Amino acid sequence: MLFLEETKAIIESMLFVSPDPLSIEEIANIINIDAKEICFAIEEIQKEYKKEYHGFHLIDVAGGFVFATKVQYEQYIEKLLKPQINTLSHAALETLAIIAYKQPITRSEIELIRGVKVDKIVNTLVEKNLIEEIGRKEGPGRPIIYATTKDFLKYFGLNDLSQLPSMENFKNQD
Amino acid sequence: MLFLEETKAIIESMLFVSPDPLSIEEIANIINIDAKEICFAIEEIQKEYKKEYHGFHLIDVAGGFVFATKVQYEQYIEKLLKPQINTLSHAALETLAIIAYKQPITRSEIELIRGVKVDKIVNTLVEKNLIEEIGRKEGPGRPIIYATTKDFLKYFGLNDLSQLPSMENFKNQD
Amino acid sequence: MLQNKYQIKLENFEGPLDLLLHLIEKNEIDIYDIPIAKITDQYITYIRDIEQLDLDSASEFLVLAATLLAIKAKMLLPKPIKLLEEVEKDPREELVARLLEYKKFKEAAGLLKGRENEMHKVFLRKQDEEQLVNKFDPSNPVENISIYDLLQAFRIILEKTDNIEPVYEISKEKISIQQCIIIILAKLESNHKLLFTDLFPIGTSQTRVIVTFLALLELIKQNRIGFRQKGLFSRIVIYLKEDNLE
Repeated sequence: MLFLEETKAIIESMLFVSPDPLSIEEIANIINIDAKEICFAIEEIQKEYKKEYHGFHLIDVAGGFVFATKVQYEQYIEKLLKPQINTLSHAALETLAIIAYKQPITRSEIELIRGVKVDKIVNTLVEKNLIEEIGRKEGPGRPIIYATTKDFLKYFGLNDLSQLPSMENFKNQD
Repeated sequence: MLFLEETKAIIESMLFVSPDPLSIEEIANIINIDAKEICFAIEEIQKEYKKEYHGFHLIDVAGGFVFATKVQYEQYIEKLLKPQINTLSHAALETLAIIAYKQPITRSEIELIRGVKVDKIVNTLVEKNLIEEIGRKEGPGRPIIYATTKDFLKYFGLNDLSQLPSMENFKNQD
Repeated sequence: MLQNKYQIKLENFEGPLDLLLHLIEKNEIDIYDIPIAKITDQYITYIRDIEQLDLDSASEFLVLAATLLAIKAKMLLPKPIKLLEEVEKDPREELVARLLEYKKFKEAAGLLKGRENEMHKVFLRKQDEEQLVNKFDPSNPVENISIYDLLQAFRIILEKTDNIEPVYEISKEKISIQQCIIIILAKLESNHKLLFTDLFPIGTSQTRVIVTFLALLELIKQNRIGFRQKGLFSRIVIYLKEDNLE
């Protein structure tokens, strides 16, 4: 015979570790008490976590119950879990600019303009999904040619490459 | 400006999703409030979960805070998850103990104490992320030096290395 | 009791020191005053079934056996007449120190074992970090950068390029630097001035871009053209040097 406090704690510990929603049945199979009692305990737990000072609550989903964070704290969770994005270095920005305006372009062509090796930067830009390999150039060594991605347009709020500002636009912006 | 209730809820939501113990600093970086306020909120959360009707509580381990189930509900969780518990071998524990107390330490220094080769065990411990290479010792052969990791603290439920029982205690046990 | 002792397998010991400690405890011996002859005999009895072990660990057990035998021999030797102030060193001293050191860590291992058991009764939430992160839209890696920053970067790089010492590339494309110079000059003749950007419309082939660059550099070097820019970020105008004289 379990007291309500203990029943609640046991159910809570199970809900806490379970990666999937737990049904009343599954809980009953483990703690061997009446389904009605379990229902009551779960209602109590739900009530408790509805309180403002809790960051997560007990939701019923897919025929079971599962703890989930409250929607309003998503921004903090996002900040916590998302890998820190460093904004582009100056060198990376320059390289991206060259690719944007001169695409399609090979690595050695970029290097010719920038006057320095760009292997690492090009790899970083590919990883950040700002540029991508779109094929190989005919000719000796068949070098990879790069172009900007759809995400590049999305991030800069462009519909297509023709919307890239020309020098004229630039002046108007000032 | 956040109210205590909200601060608590935000911290709780982060603790709920974080796979690793969260330090005060990490939390402060995300919610941009005073560390003192965070400490207070965490104390409040700890107090709350100490209550009997909660199945898990907030423990401090490896320099941070993490939610963990209460020991007394182990039997139910075991039934639910049927976890495969792999314990460390005696040889691994001995080696770990030597590293924990003598760190930073080289492999041959461990071997001198244990009187046996430890290559395989050291590799296993590195794989399990309980110890790590932290550099090389100056001198002939420049041997690798090892130290315990944060996961080591987490695994044994320690907050920091100072919580290891002191060597003096062992002598008195004779 | 005695028979039980001999049933213990060598594999059950973590090493030679562990075995030795076991013998000392079994015999209830004072670790600071080990009866070496007795312990050595017992130790050697234990490692008789050494053939069952792999060579590595066997050799470790044998090394200690040799050490024990050496100590035993030393203790059997007649003691030399010693001077008054000379304190005789116990041949067991070093071994005892090693045993005590090892014993400490064996105990520490036991404590860790206890903590391990405790922690196995405690469960943390299993988080699939990757899955959690995937719930969010991919981060914008250029969050603080506007398209105009990009353009500015491009302009700067173009200007920087002007300062680079010309490297003459042998172009594989049909157009040569000389031809390009002619084209630029022709454009300047008819328009008097040109916008720098007009020379690089989007879609210009790479070789063409480079050749055009080199052509411009060549023209500057020959002092036949000049660049003019009213202010920071304003457009760059290319003009014929003759114009400048006006």
